[in-house]
Amino acid sequence: MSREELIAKLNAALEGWLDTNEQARTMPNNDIMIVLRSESLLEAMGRLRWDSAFEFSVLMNHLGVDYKDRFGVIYNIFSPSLGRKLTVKAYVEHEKPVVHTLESLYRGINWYERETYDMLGIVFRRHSNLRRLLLPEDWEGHPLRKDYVYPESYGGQDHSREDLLDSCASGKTAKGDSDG
Amino acid sequence: MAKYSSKEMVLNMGPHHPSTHGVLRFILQTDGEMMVKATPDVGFLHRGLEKIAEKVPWQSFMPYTDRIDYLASVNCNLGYALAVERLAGVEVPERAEYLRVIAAELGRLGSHFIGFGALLLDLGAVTPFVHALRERETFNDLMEMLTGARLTHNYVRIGGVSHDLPEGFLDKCREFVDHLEHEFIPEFNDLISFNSILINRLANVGVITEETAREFTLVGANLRGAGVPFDLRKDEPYSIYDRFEFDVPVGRGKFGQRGDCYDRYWVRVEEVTESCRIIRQAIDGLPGSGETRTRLPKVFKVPEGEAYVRTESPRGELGFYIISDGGKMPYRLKIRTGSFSSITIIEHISQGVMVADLVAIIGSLDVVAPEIDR
Amino acid sequence: MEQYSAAEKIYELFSEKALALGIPEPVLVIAAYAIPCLVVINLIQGAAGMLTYAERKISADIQNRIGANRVGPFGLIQFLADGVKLFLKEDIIPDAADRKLFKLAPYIVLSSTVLAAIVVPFGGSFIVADLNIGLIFIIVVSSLLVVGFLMSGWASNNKWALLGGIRSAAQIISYEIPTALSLLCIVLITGTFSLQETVMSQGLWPWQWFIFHNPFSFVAFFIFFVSALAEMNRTPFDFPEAESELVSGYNVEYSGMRFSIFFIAEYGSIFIISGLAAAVFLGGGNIGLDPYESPLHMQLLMVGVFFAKTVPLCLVIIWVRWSMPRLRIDQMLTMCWKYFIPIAFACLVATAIWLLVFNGNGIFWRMPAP
Amino acid sequence: MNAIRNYMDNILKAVTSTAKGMGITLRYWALEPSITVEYPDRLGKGVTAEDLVSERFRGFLGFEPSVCIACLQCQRVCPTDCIKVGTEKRDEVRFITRFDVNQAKCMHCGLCVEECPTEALFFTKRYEGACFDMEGLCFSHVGEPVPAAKRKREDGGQE
Repeated sequence: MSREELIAKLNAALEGWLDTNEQARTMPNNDIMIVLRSESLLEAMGRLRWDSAFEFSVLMNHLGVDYKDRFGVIYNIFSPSLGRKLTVKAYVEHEKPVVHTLESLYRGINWYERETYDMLGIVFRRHSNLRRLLLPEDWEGHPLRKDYVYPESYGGQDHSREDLLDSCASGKTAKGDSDG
Repeated sequence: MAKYSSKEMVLNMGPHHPSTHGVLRFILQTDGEMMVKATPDVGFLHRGLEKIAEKVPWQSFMPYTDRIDYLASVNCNLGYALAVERLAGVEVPERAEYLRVIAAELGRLGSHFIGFGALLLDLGAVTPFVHALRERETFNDLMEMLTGARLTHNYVRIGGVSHDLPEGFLDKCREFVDHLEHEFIPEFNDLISFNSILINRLANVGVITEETAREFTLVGANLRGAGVPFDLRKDEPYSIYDRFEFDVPVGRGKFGQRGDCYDRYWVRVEEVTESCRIIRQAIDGLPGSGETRTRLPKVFKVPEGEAYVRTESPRGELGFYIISDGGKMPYRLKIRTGSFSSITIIEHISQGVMVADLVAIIGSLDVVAPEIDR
Repeated sequence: MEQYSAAEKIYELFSEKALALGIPEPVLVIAAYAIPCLVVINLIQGAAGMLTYAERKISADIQNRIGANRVGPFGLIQFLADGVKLFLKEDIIPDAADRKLFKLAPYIVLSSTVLAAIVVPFGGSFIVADLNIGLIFIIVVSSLLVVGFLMSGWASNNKWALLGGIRSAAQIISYEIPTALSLLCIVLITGTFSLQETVMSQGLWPWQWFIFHNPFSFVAFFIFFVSALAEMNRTPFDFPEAESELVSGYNVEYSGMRFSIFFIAEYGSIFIISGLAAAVFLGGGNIGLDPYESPLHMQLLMVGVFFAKTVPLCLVIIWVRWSMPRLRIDQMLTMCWKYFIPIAFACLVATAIWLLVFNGNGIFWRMPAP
Repeated sequence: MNAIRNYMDNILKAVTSTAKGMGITLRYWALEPSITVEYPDRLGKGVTAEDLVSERFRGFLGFEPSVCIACLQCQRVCPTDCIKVGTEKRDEVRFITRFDVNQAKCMHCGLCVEECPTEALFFTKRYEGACFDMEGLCFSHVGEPVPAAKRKREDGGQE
């Protein structure tokens, strides 16, 4: 199936679920990217997953992006039967970033979604175990957000560190000079 | 009565347990020696590489990719470089492509030595582990000769490689590969691979079927061990892998069910031979001379766009999803690693096994903790 | 043929003088027994020390390494340095531990090894006490090990240690059976439990040893040797202290001196078990002379012969450790109950039949005239 | 019958595979030499720790002030900000007032050395830097301010 055919088929199959502002397009790595509306993510992805014409049964990657005015969730899926990759994107509003979990489609997505929640604070509705993954449970804020401010301390531990080069006497001659 | 009722024991395996490679923690619920549930707890090695990427220039992120998977840093360099090149449309000189392949396949060898070596160490076989480490030492020496560092090689650059070959490298490399294929691997197999104790320990333990492997997005040798002949070097050739002849080893249930620990172990052992073949072909095909690096502008900018580029690292699919806003630094960079998906499956396949089996399962999945946490 | 132990000999030598000096008889008896016991304890410690050195060197050789080479020539007295270091280290007892049991456990483990050494004939007349139930005694005291391991595992109040202790209970008790059964094959031949007599009924040459008495005693030797490995917690059966599974098993909370006692016991028991194997199956220190009637230099030669058989067995035990992975606990028990015990039983029965058919004679070995 | 054959097979396999493995270890025990390098004090006569590493080894950073043109490329490209260069203009001549390297922070990636147009910055083979104080790893390569070298005409490769 050529790329154009696939795009046409995708457009037909996902009618009404696609984000009308964005066109399906080709990425620099020859993938096809489609943009879905975040409310219909589960239905549309379910179609891609189970429809015998597509069978995008392998989840390669999932990530979230902070676009400052909105969030994006991106899924890279792969269809072994077609041998094609597809990048699916959905935008979520910045104020209340909620999107439905895809756990029912891809069992392995559990941890990816937890990581996205941990790093960006995007909430996955109906997720079975939406806790922080990499950061401690009591960590404040979501580090990959663009407006994230580094905490000065955590758990009573000071994180600020002075630059060693400024603090030690810079006039001191180096012990390693003999090598140079 | 309640006082004497039996209940499950909660065991804390890790973060510094000898067989949770790196710093990894499992919360085990056991009934004596039998496992009821093993919940992985990760994040002890989280260094925020994805956040760092948003703060450093494109080229300066390269040393950080060494730290994604410290056992095969060239492969991580390569993945990142390919992603940025794809996005920025940078051409790579022919000679550099071959050098990249040689270094990356050497990296795969070095990583697999630790991979199955550590598995054997976890099973109590110290000697094979040390023998594997001895070979890794040669790999370290070769890489030091080529790149100047023994662990964090930082060899690949955007648009090429950092150094051309040093004198005598190819001969040593060929010698190493011949030694591996004809001396080390047969001897190693006699020493340990066909040992009936090892077979008993690994066969029929931690079976992952094809479907489960796909569902949990398993990649690399773990996926191939489950019987799926999927190798990105073959199925989606990047760099110049389409020019080489090699086979993709697949788990066939050599001594038990297909997809058990032994299959994953055996796939890795066979991959060593395949990598040797690739290296030999790359040495033969290496162009005599030529540029090894495309010169980039002083202020390197990547045009706006996004791309997901995946490569086959020793631990499976290593993908970089890069979003560029046309600036000097990545806007968002997501690293998708093989260990991250391997660890999710442990909870699923460790039900009803013994504590000793969990050790074998972790080892056979070849999990590297820094790759999970990034 | 009168047989007597070292203690009795010492008593005989000094009794007249000592009684003349006015030392009361009970004191003399105790002293006479204490001297060989002290010698044996020191012998075990020395053997354990040398075995740790051998272990490090052999493992290094097998793995292309050098091994200990810093203290003394070729690192020979490295074990002394290790010992001193361990004795000087802080002795940590966890807060939640059961202090009494925690302190007691290492000594029980060590005592099991030392007690076993009492009946091992070191060649010539050098045996602490030639009990007429020697083999039974050795089997009994070696299961004392379980008590020590369980105690240390329980008292540490650590789940890993507890698992190690429980594993050791399952393992050692199971492997007692094949060990005892394979020893019984020899008891059938000699008709005695006394180890000194077992040694004396063999000879200098290999065909006079009980291992080559009949095909079944040959098999029994290997069963004894492998199950003895399991009893000593050596790889491939080192479950109680499987370092990659149970961290370090029953001794995970121990440090310093108490930790080193566990290790002395472990290596001491390697020596004792090898000595037992040498004495029962390989002719011990027998050079064809009566150990009690020969002059001292011949007796020392017998000791040399004994060590010449024991030390290679120790080295083999070490060699096995560095060649093999560890089994799983259920596989180890399967191996014991499905393979070793039936085969050992078969050997026992077959030996009995052999003796009946061939009138007590072996292939080369001839029943001594009554 | 099958069960008995299995049983015997298992015994046979265990014995043969064990014997094979032990044969290999025996060969190593008896024949193979050790390959350990006795670092740091028994390297052999006249061999120093620096001789053990290859030509390209990325050790501590070395600096040659006489050829430095103070272009600050190294400082710009460093991912960890471990290089600090100070310049000052006195009487139309640029002086390098400081060239500090925080070796504790440096990850020896080699980007600065590659960027350096005049090879003023290079890798030494030194790698033994253990010390009790982090400040012992802060090297100040310029004591008195030295004049920066003249910038050569840029070759066509650069833009």
